Amino acid sequence: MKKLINDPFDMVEELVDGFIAANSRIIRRTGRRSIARIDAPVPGKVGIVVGGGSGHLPAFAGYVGRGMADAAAFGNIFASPPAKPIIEASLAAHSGAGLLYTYGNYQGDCINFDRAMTHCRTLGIQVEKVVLNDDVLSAPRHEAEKRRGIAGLFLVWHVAGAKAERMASLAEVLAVTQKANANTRSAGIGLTSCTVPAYGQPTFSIADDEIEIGLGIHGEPGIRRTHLKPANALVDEIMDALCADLDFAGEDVALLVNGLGGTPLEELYVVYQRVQTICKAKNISIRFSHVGEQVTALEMAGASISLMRLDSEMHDLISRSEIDTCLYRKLQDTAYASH
Amino acid sequence: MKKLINDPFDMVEELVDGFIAANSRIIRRTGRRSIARIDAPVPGKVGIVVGGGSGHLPAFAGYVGRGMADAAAFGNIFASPPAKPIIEASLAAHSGAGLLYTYGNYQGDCINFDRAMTHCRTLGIQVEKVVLNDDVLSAPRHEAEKRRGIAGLFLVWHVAGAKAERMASLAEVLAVTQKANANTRSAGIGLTSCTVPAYGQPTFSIADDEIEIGLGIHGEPGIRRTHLKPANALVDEIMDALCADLDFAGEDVALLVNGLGGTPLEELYVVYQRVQTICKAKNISIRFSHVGEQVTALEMAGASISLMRLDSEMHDLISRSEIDTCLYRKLQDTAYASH
Amino acid sequence: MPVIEGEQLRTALLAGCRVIENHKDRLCAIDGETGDGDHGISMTIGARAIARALKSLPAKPSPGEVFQAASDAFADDVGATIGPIYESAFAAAAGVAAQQNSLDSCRIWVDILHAMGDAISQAGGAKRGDKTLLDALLPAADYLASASNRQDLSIHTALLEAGSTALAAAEATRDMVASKGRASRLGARSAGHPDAGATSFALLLDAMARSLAGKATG
Amino acid sequence: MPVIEGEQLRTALLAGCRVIENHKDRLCAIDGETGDGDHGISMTIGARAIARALKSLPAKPSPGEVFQAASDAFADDVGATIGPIYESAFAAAAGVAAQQNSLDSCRIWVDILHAMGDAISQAGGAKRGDKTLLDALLPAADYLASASNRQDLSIHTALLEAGSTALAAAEATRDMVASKGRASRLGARSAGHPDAGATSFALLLDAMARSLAGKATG
Ligand SMILES: Nc1ncnc2c1ncn2[C@@H]1O[C@H](COP(=O)(O)OP(=O)(O)O)[C@@H](O)[C@H]1O
Ligand SMILES: Nc1ncnc2c1ncn2[C@@H]1O[C@H](COP(=O)(O)OP(=O)(O)O)[C@@H](O)[C@H]1O
Ligand SMILES: [Mg+2]
Ligand SMILES: [Mg+2]
Ligand SMILES: [Mg+2]
Ligand SMILES: [Mg+2]
Repeated sequence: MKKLINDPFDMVEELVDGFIAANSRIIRRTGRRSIARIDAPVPGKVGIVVGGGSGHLPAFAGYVGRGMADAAAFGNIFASPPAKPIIEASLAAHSGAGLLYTYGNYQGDCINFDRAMTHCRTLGIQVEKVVLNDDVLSAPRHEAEKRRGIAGLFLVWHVAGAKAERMASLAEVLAVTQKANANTRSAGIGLTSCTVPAYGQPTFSIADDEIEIGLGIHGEPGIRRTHLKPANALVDEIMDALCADLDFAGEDVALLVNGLGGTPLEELYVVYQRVQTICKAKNISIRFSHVGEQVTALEMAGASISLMRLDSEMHDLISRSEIDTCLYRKLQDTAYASH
Repeated sequence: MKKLINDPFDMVEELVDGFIAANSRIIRRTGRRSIARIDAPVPGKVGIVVGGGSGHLPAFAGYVGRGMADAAAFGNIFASPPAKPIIEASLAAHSGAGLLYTYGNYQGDCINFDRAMTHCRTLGIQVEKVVLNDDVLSAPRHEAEKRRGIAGLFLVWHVAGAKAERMASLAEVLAVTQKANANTRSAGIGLTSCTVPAYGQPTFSIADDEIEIGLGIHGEPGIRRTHLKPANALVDEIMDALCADLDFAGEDVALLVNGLGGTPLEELYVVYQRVQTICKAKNISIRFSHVGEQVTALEMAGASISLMRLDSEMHDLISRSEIDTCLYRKLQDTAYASH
Repeated sequence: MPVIEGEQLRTALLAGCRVIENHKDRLCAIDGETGDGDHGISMTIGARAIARALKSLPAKPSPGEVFQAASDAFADDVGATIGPIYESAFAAAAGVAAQQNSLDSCRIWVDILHAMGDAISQAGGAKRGDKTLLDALLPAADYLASASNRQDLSIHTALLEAGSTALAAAEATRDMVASKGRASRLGARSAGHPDAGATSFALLLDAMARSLAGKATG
Repeated sequence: MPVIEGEQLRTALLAGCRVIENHKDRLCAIDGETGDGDHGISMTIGARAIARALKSLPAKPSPGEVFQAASDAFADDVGATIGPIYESAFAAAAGVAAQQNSLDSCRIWVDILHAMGDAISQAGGAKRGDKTLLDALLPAADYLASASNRQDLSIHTALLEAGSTALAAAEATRDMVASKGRASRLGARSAGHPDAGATSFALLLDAMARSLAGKATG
């Protein structure tokens, strides 16, 4: 294992320290493993609280800031945070307008967020949740509630964040976030494994000419192994899987080509080139797109594609939002024109 | 070699297509391998033209947009672009206020940008250049003109871009860019090599417990090999090298912790945590900092640290600038407070 | 043999924590086959947190205090699935032990393990056969229940047997198909490897029993 | 043996381009020892561009047209250092060949190689001994200059010998310390490996000579 770290068991502590120091324009520390927007709670605004294991940056803490999340909890590498930092984040984000928890569908996250929610409700704080389950390859359609959340959160949180930023009520933010999640589909492929620092060995081993289809974001194996193919063939497979699950043909969509960490941006643009060709052929209008590393699995090589079907409300929210978070910034679609 | 590509010899073509399609809000194509801001030439503004080999994204094309560069040329992987796309970029960026070429000090880039400059001058276009040479480990101080440019460009271009955006004259933009370059120092370490796709093998081989100190951004070997050490010890060495070359103690600085591609952000924050501790001890005030992948070498694992000493002009330029480029966005320092 | 009071329980749990940490890599490797390869790490973080908490307890703690300290340690430092699972399980153990000065009968250990099992099921929704740590814990409880009528067995010997039973049961999870947690996503692909959480629970119980019986742990 | 007119030159250059592409990986490996490992790629991109350009030239091109097409191909597609170097070198060769219908004497090839060498020095500032392709090209020119007075040698044989000379000279760059380009940053660490550009130039010249002499290339 070759990593720029000190004692692996100190890594999360040190990275949280570094993260907070580097992003002090936007966030403040609210506990040993939790942060909030520097101006949280924002009066009258629904507080969006996120979190999950470490090792996925920019997700999840990187999205704390104006236009996305109000507070976040850090877990250990690939491990949900305990309830405690989630509660700290919640109290910091709580303005009185209620809280929305939104996180990926992993057992650990579900248990810990639920414990935090129970605790906050006993304090009289209104809390709702949207558990994200965009990964179409992780369970069949009739068991969609078992699907895990992968990079689709990046798209869903655009919508949730923008709605909350417009001072919508908790019920409204909840509804649009549920709608966004219900319209989002993702699938990924992994080329290499990754190494959890405190273990020091790759999580799984994989031959030089093999790839994993349908893997998650924790270095866990995918649903099947196949031979490495040209990028275009792999993209075709992924797009087929997405479109088979939800018919995107003829629709407006927001799109993410996400890198898992070890795959260079150059390759992600090769992927995007194919994705947009397919979208044109299927008459899918890309109204928003992003290509980059957003939801990673340490240094794992691979990529995922996420599509979110947009109705006019979601389109308006995503195109007119302005985002200024620790690790992601977006200007309004009109920023160039108006300049 | 495991990469998300098709024929390796088509890779640059395809990634340029993908890049242009994905960033059409901000840029337009000006040739097979060149792009410009969608609103270029901006009347009265000095045009900043950048470029270099592919494989370094976000650098260089990713910085085309408001607040940084006006146009860019793409080379093959790790190979300077020929003069032709540089000329295309130049003509697109040329508003009449003159052009500034700024790029890293590599022989290929110097030759090709000089050929483009000669050509543009024969057309009556004013062109100046600032060749960046921030890598302190690539040559001794008395041969600073031989040093190559690495990630320091990210800091220097903040200053250059902001000055040009304020409609300064070519002489003024040139002067402040030279000043920024003269006050910038970088050094890097590599943990792994990287694979140029059309070759298919790692550029160099390195043992599991070895690292390269002082390597560049093309997978070339560094100036010496040493054993892997804890991150803190490596950061101490790098900071010592930077401060021995330019005395940053007691100064205001802008700072970049740059990832080479294969190193997760989590590790970069571990690095930053140490860097900021050292800065505090040395009474160095970090007025601007960024932690992330900016100037990469495909999937190489490793990092570099860049420091730019700030005078009041540079500080004003970097803190008040607003940047909206393809792959990097920055709001004014005051954006949060004013919200 | 000394009776099993808080002090002995503390020593035994510390021994268990050392064994967990010594098996970190093996537990990660097992988890890596079907999960995300971090179980040895989560358990080591938990073990270290327990060790810190137990060392700062006053002298002669009650058994309930020892279990509660372990619960709090898991609650604060671990996260993941296993963090709240053990938080609840140790809290349930603390509840059973609360009124006791010593834990010297099979019966009380059966109650403790059943309370832990119930708490685990409540926390994570798993039942026996789902390929979780319940599949090491419940067989150990079964053994102790059957042993509780036998006069010939000391509690120390019975716990040693319970530890061996848990180890064998953990090994036997190899043939099960996971239906909870990450591994469940692999479906049939999850068979063929023992369950990581069952393995670590068995190591913990076995090490505690060895410590209580004055045997070396490893 | 046919005289060396534009058509033969085109065929020879195409043969050279094939050899370059066949040696892509070796050239990358050599460049990887001291540079960035891409020389085989840049040369392959150049070779393919030349091949495309030469194939679209009209029948019976002049030698000057052949060289100029090669120059333009390198100019547009290659970049890096080697792109403008060969752009200039082939343009200089085109200049010398411009007035010629055939290239049948050692003298004209000496002039071509010298013009190429001068253009390379002008483009990149390198001189003999700097561990560049000049260290393969200039020894070949020397050999042809010495051969130009010998009546016993056909131009075909002389060019074959020049190719062998270039290959040996490229191999001999192994002991040199680079003072231009990326490799120069390694200082003394650059010794011990032949120069990539010298190697590719020698392969090109040798393959052209073989083609002109009607021998197999590989
Ligand atoms: N729902 C559950 N109830 C009880 N135990 C569970 C449950 N889900 C998983 N486990 C146990 O947790 C172990 C995995 O723990 P760990 O790897 O630390 O957590 P994670 O799956 O969050 O990475 C499994 O081997 C299993 O024994
Ligand atoms: N200044 C120079 N003049 C002439 N030839 C040079 C010069 N610098 C480098 N070369 C040649 O170019 C070769 C490297 O080419 P290549 O790897 O394609 O370019 P780059 O160094 O830009 O990656 C070297 O082996 C050397 O022969
Ligand atoms: Mg985990
Ligand atoms: Mg190169
Ligand atoms: Mg696990
Ligand atoms: Mg090279």
